[in-house]
Amino acid sequence: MNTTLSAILLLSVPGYPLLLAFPALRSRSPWPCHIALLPAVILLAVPAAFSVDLPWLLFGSGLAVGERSRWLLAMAVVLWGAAATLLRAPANQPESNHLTTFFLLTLAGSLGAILATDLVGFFTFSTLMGYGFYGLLVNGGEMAAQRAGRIYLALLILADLALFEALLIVAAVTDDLSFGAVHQAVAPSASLNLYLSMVLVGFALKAGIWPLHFWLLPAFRSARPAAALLLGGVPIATGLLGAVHWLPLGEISSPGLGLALQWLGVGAMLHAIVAGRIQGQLKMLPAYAAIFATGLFITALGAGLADSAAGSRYGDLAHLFIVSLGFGLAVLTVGIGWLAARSPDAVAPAKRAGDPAPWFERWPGAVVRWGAQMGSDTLPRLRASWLATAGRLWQTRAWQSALDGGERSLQRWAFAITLLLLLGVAVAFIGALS
Amino acid sequence: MIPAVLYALVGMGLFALGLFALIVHTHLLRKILAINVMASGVFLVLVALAARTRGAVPDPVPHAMVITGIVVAVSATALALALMLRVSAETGRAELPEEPLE
Amino acid sequence: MSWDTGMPLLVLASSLLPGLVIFFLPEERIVTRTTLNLAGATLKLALVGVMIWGALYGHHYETRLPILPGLDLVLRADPLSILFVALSSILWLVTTIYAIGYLEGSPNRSRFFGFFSLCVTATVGVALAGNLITFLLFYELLTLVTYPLIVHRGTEVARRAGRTYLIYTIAGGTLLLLGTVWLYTLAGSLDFTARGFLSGLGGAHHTALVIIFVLLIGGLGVKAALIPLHGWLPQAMVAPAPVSALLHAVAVVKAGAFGIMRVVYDVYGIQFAATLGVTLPLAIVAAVTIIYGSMRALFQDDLKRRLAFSTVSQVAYIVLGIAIVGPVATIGGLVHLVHQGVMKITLFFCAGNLAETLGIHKVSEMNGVGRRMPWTMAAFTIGTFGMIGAPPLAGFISKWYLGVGALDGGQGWVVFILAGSSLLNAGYFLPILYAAWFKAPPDSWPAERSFGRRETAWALLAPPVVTALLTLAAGLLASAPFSPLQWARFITTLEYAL
Amino acid sequence: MKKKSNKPKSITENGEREAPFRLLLAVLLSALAAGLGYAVLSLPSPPPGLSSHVAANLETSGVSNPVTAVLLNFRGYDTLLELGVLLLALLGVWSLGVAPEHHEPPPGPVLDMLTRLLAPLLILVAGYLLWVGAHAPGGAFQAGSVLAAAGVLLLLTGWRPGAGFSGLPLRITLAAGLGVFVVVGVVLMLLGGRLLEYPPSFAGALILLIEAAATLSIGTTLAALFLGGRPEAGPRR
Amino acid sequence: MPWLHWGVIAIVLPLAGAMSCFLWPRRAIPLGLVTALGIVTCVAGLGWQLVEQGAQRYAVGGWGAPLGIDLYADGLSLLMLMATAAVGLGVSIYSIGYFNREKARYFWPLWMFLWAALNALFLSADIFNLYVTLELLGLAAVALVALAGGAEALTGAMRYLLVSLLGSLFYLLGVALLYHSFGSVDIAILAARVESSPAVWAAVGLISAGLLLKTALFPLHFWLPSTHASAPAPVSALLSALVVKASFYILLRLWLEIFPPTSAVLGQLLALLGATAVLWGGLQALRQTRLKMLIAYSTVAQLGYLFLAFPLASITGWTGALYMLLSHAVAKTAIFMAAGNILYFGGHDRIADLDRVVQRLPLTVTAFALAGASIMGLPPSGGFIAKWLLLEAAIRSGQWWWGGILILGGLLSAAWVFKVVGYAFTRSRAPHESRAVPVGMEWSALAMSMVAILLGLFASWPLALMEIGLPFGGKGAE
Repeated sequence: MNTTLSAILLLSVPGYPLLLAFPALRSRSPWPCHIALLPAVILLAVPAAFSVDLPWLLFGSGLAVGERSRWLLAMAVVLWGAAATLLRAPANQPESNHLTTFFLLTLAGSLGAILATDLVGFFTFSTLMGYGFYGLLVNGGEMAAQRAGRIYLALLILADLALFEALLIVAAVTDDLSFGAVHQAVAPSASLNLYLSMVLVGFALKAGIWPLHFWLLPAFRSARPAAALLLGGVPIATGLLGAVHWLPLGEISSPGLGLALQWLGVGAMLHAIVAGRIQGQLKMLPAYAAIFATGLFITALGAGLADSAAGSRYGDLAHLFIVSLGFGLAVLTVGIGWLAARSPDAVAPAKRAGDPAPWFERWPGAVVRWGAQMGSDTLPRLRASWLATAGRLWQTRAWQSALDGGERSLQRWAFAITLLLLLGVAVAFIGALS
Repeated sequence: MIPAVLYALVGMGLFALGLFALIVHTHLLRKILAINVMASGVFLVLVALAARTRGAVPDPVPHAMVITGIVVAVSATALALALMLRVSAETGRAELPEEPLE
Repeated sequence: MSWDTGMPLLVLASSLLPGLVIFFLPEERIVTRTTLNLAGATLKLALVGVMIWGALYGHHYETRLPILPGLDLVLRADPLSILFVALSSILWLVTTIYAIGYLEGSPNRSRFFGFFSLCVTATVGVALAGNLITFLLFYELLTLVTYPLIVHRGTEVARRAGRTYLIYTIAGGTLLLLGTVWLYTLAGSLDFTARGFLSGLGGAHHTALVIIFVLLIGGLGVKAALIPLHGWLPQAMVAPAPVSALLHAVAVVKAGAFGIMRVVYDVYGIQFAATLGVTLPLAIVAAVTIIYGSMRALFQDDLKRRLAFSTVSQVAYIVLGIAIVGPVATIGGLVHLVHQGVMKITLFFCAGNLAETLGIHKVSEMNGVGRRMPWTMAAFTIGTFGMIGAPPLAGFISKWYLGVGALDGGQGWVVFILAGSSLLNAGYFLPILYAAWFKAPPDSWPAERSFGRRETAWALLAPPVVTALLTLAAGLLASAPFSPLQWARFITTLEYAL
Repeated sequence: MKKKSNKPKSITENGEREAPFRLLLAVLLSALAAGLGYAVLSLPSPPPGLSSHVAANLETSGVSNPVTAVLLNFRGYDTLLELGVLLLALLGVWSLGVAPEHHEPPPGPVLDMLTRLLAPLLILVAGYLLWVGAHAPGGAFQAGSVLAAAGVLLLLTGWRPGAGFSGLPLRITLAAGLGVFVVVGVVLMLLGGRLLEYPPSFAGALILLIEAAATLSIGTTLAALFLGGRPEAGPRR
Repeated sequence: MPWLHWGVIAIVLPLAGAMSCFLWPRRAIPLGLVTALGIVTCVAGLGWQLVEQGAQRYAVGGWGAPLGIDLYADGLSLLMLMATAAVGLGVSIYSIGYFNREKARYFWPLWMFLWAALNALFLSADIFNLYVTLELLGLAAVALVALAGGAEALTGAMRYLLVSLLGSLFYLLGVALLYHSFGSVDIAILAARVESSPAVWAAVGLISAGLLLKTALFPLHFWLPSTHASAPAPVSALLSALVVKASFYILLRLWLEIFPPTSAVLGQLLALLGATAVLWGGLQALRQTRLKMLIAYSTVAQLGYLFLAFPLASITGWTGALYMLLSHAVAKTAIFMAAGNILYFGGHDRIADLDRVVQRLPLTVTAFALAGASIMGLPPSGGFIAKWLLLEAAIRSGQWWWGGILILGGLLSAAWVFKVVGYAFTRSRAPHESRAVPVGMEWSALAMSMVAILLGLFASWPLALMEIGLPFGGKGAE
């Protein structure tokens, strides 16, 4: 296939959904969410590795599809297709119209992240995916969904910040930001540890890995079917994929970090089992499954980081793992959804009353209140009082009377002429002295 | 001391005296007169000092200057008097207000 | 006079002359006025285009007018000025269209557009100034011609804001004057030179040069709204929306930032300034401003005030980029000059649309407004994400270079400032978006005007959409030739003699 | 002004408070007078005047009275401007308003008689003074003053210029001194000299011409100034 | 062909104009305008002549220095003449509309006398002749002030007359002492002969005191505000722009040429008074409730600037002061004209009630604002150039505190300018009764303010003219 055609095809995988995200551009097409997947399907159907360089995009970017990403793409297409089918609702309402927009935005981000060949591209698409997914979560949902969305959004911002820092660290080291180049450049860098921790924290937040899984539970609890179906295959999978892409696996051997990660992973799995058991809510099962699975993933990642030889083999495995995780979680969600439809009681037992705001929501609130007092009260009030004082000073009778009285006495004939005299005498005197 | 210098000293005295009167008196006519006294003092200084040339013809240039000065003083006095009349007709007092009128 | 010497004058005249003519137009000559405005703006854009083209082919555009013995008024198109001129002429065209729509049917329009044109003239003058005294001239001119725009509404609040503005800016201009004269007595020249012209003075005048630097930056910092000189900016919000847009994106605030750029790069020279030890304090001031502005923005309910404090914070990014020694940070500062303008003007356009169409002035009134005005809010969304620094928008590029530059220049702490600021940006912008898109609209808007099938008048709608697209393009196509980023890179090679 | 009533009296108004101020002033002024006197005494002993210059150039000045020579020739420009001052003062007085009407008692027969006798005599004296000024003390100003005295006498007796005279003719008379002076100066300039550069042969005649016009103007002006305002147009008395 | 024709004509022509206006009062306006144009031509011709031939000396009557009277024209006098010509032309045009028929009969001849006096003063090289011109100037100014009628103007005129006479007498006594010390009243000869002696110092004291009184330097400004505020608007413009500057010119001339090498103390004293004037005048201006009083106090402040050059004693400093004088003359003329328009239109000049008037007179407000920008010293304006030069001189001489005064004074001016201009942007109802302002009055105000701005853009030209004959090149140079 010639390069132009392949470039167009690659670009249209995320580009076409993006275009369709504009309501005006899809108003005529009957099945926009499905049609948006068309380029990806075509791409999957053509069994060859494509790549396109886009030097004018951002800092020079590119898209490619290879053996590994083909699997991921396939998983994404299947999941998105299913979700699109679930989503099909009354089309004329503005709410669903919005939902479609968010759906397509998220879709574009998700597919783009899979095809991205460099850090910035991946970052861009995953951010797009993140904000879009927020819209999917929140749009038209009730309070719980909104809260879930809020938490997801806050963590998303934090994650993006961490990743941005990581990006800056990389950019200080190398100009070429494609994955391979970054791995090689960052491995010997002095700020490697900072980079690794930023990347890990960032993607852990994005993928909801224990203990940074704050958003995961509320999201699973409140998400509507289409969103719930995608939770595993889109945010979590993208997060994990990011970790694989960004970490210089195979270039470094860091036993300490590896061991720590492995312990964390084990902890996550234990947490999932114990907490899932205590919770006992069937609808939450996919959430705990996700925690468990990501724990497993982290354990493996730890192993990969600990040893460069293991790390280089780890890549293929990770892709497969992500694919199966996506499918698995989706199947689980759908299954439970089906179950819930049959017997609601089993899925959602008595809902606990008064869900208190967790600590990570309360603290920022306190900070914000404190900031409000600091920022909007104290300083302006200080300045206002200062200005008022200055104004009073100007208005003070003492000043006024000094000015007016001085001028009045200056205007007195006798006074003035005497001054004149004095001046003349002074001039003569000064002159005579010198 | 030759008499010329004496006259000049008298002129200086007149100048100071006129200035005193100018400051002390509030009536405009007195002020105008005071100015004239001062002017006379200055003219006296000018001509008196011109006569320091012992015996010889006094320097004519200051004389001419004084004549010029006198005419100027006369003109100014005339204007001042006319103005004074207008002021007193307008304000009822032949005095200057110490503060600007409002 | 050849074309090369006349060109800067032509660029100035293309807004000056229409402005002067407009003053004398009767209020009801709408068509003539609009034609003049648009013709001027388009002509300027065309001239700037020609100038960019010419500059690439080695033309040297410079006009000199002797003003004092040994001192000329110099208008020159060097790469840095072209960057700013291009920004202002593009945004002027857009803002003019917007203002025509915004002020439809309001009184005193001839006066408004007259000063509007003068304002742009002054800005272009600031951009093209080839030495400090010319800069000072247009900088003060800018003060004078923006005052009528700020007090345009004529209310007591507007007049108070105008007074505050004047107190700040005139005091600032005075400091600038003092610094300029002092500099002139020391250096004997004021011509902007790449990499500065003071390094020869060196140790003998160390203290004097530091004081002069403080004076100059103090004077410029007023317009750039550096803390604690920012007090006028939030108050100036009473001005009509196009004015706020122009003030924040192109004219006043930018003139200050641009001036700081000139002083640091072309008067002192960044390396020499670093030797004097003045760059780090400047960076710290900028950093404090960034955080403080964002903090204040967080708690404003008035939409335009929130945007104003956001400007305080965002413009300090430019200063930060300037103050960090190193080419990458310089690129960041330069490119943010353009990016911030495009993004902020979008936001102000949108705020103006909300006020004009629905009577919305407060954030708390914005619930569900995204459904009523999807295009406006889409543009607004792009603008805010740009401000936050989300990829692939313009703000991302700026923050990227600032961050990398900070690491490059060994100022790692700046990265945390950037992160904190992004967090705060998100904190004060995202609730707006949330309310606009996800909350249910109220039964009625505060003061709704109907525009038929469209959400608002086209002249109000097109400008924010265009600038939003520009925001997107500036980020996405950052590496394409002629992008702001590429131009900033080009300037940086000159300033660092790379 | 409301405040005025309860304000303390100004120090210059008559009263007790004035005394210390006067004393201070007197001391100050005495110091000034003493200083000035000292200055006068310290003047150089052979006076550096211009007598010799005047004497040397008296020949070519056209007159033999040194004061007149200085006044109308050497420093004639001063005199020209000074005539301007005189006219200007009159103009100023006129601009203030119409001459105030004085309802004086009609002059008694003595004054009337005296005036009738004196006026022609004074005019004659003025003419003499004008003529003699060329070589002895006298000249235009002296003559003009005498002329003015005649005018004042007439005015005191109630005479007023007739309507026919108080218009343009009066103004021409008033401006004649300055006018002739300026015209002479400019004509001389046009003839190739400088302003007021009299050719020695015509100097005497020109000076006389100027002086004659000036006498007329000065006399009229001073008398008109005595009137204290512009003469009202229209017939009177 | 003898030289300096142009200068002599510039003196004789207004005298002739005054006489013809006096003789034919009904045709005063055309006669006056023709004269004004003639004078402007003469000044231009003189300028051309000076550029071609350098500084000129002219012996009136052909006698030459010690015996006769000399006229002298160099860059300094030329600049003053040009300022006078510019202001004079503007005021002439403005006055056509301002005065009614009755007032015009007297305004025109008086104004022509004033102009003659100014031209004669700036061209004179003889200190006694300067006395005569001073008196001519003073009497003309007094009569012009009184032209407004009313108690305020008349008392103002009376006070001004007394002050003016007093100042002249001080000056004359000083001249007497100088003459009897050195036997000449010619400036150049005196400059050559002068040496320190008690009589000279007494003369210096008397002359300075007299001239400072006439220049209204703080604290001797007591007569100025009420006089300038109560006079008719064009007269106020003339007084503030030119008349007070004339005595300053004499002081400057004598300082540069005759006064013995003075101690720094005296210069510092003058500058100290000037600085006080700047601040005091500025503050008082802000306290005023009436527009014309405000402007008059601003004149007090602006006069203070001129004296800041004395301790700097450098060419740059003198040039700056002179440029300040020039630009202030033009700008203040415009501002007084604008105030006159406002008064004409609304019938009052209470600042608090200006809003209704100001917004109906956009041209006038523009003139006010532009001229105000020059007064404040904002670029591009003549005031800015002046401030720049003075600042430069202050910093170069190490006496930066005088620069601080300049800055503070500028801020004070800005405060009052915007206090007035701000009213233009309020929206209030039209005044109940108003009188349409003649077009010429609005446009001449605007034209003057444009000149004030242009002085900032084309400064090098007047600055070059100033250098003719090196008026500051002698003792002033360092």
